Amino acid sequence: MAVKIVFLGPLRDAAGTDSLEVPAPLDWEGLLAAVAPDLAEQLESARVHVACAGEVLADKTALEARDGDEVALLPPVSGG
Amino acid sequence: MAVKIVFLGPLRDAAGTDSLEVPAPLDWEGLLAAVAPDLAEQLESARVHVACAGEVLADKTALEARDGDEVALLPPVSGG
Amino acid sequence: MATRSRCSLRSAVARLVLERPADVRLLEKGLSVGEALAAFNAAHERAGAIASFLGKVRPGEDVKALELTHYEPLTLPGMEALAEQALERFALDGVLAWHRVGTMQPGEGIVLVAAAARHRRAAFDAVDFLMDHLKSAAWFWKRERRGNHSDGGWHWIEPRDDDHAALARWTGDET
Amino acid sequence: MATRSRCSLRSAVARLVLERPADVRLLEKGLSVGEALAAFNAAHERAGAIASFLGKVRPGEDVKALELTHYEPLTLPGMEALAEQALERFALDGVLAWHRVGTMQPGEGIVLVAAAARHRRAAFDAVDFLMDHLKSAAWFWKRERRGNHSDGGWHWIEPRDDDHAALARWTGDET
Repeated sequence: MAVKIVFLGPLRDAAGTDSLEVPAPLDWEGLLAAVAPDLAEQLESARVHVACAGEVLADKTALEARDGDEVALLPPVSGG
Repeated sequence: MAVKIVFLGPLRDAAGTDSLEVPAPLDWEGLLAAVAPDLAEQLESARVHVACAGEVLADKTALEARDGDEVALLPPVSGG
Repeated sequence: MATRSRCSLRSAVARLVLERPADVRLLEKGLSVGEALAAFNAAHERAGAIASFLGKVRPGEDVKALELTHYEPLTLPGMEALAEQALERFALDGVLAWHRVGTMQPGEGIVLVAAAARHRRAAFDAVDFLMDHLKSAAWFWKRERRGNHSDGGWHWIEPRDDDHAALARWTGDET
Repeated sequence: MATRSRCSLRSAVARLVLERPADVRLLEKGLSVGEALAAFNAAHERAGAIASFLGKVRPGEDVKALELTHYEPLTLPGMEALAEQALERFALDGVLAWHRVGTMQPGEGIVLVAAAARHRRAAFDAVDFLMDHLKSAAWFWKRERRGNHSDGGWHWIEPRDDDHAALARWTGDET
């Protein structure tokens, strides 16, 4: 129980929860497996970004979350 | 003494006075003759505008000031 | 914009009555930017976007004071006509255009312009448009007092060429 | 801009302490534009030009409230980095970037950005730059509550394509 996955904006509604704790380490495949299939599908869209330990990843598939890291799933920000 | 000529901005310094009263009517030639030669020279520059009765003239040489009109000599406005 | 009615609104925040849609003023005394913008904001509560610009007397180069003269029969009508142009040209809820005249010290406000609109771009463009036209076409002449009383004096500020360049930005689509 | 030192100045007008050269805040409660701009103006007394933008919750279309959520580990550092970018990119004396989070009513301010500079163009461009980047890159998600309690509900606001167009304006000279 050492990596916290945080769902933001509309993804929070889709996940039905604010966050989820999963064992460390966590890579991209592990992340996709940890969330519901419809969320995994959204994650694969180029419009959803992933932050790890306070940094937005340039290549989210290179995710390597370690013990204590927070992984945030960032849908596109709102316009208006 | 029925047309008032008003000197503005730097032209006031050049004229040495705020305004001058001359007999009506006043046309462009009359205006050039009413002011000092160095001022007349400045007036002929395209950068100096003339207003008559609260309207800036598109063609200052078409000036036709009547009794009671105020004729304002407008040097270029300051930048900055 | 013929459907726009002129009315005024007392701001609970600033106790300033602003004319709508255009509040245009020539001020002989100090210009309070906080009070003005609080009132403008309150007067245009339904606007999503408010842009503003404040121009101040710049210190430096030995400047002790700035004097701004104008030609009254042209200045206020000119500013009011310009405000109307902005209202017709951009999709605005309202504009504010205040200009100081007389003698000012470094750090004091000379000009405050604000625009309220539904969208940011219109508010921004209106303020930009108003500033470009106010400075170049509103018949203000400035002179600065420099140096000490004994050896200093008043110096007229010359017109700047880039004001004409700024105006040229707007003429392309005015034909 | 390595010579710029960070310091704060108490404004006699507004009794607000602003950080200089950049004052960046996330606010849980109301945003007073008059007070903020009076303090910003006082903090940058030597700047000749101050531009500002206030974005407010737009009424209409049955909107009862707006909720803005953010991701704290990214939002404030992101806004601070953006303010630094603006300070390096434009010839500025200082910037202010305040953003509300939480639940707001129509008419309330969401975002206030201001820039102080020697010249107008730099102040204007900095505010424009900050607004373009804040809205598109600062990791805020908005939802609106519409209609009555019985039949209404919260609706997420979708990303807008023209935010990307706005950002594209700045990338040309960033290489």
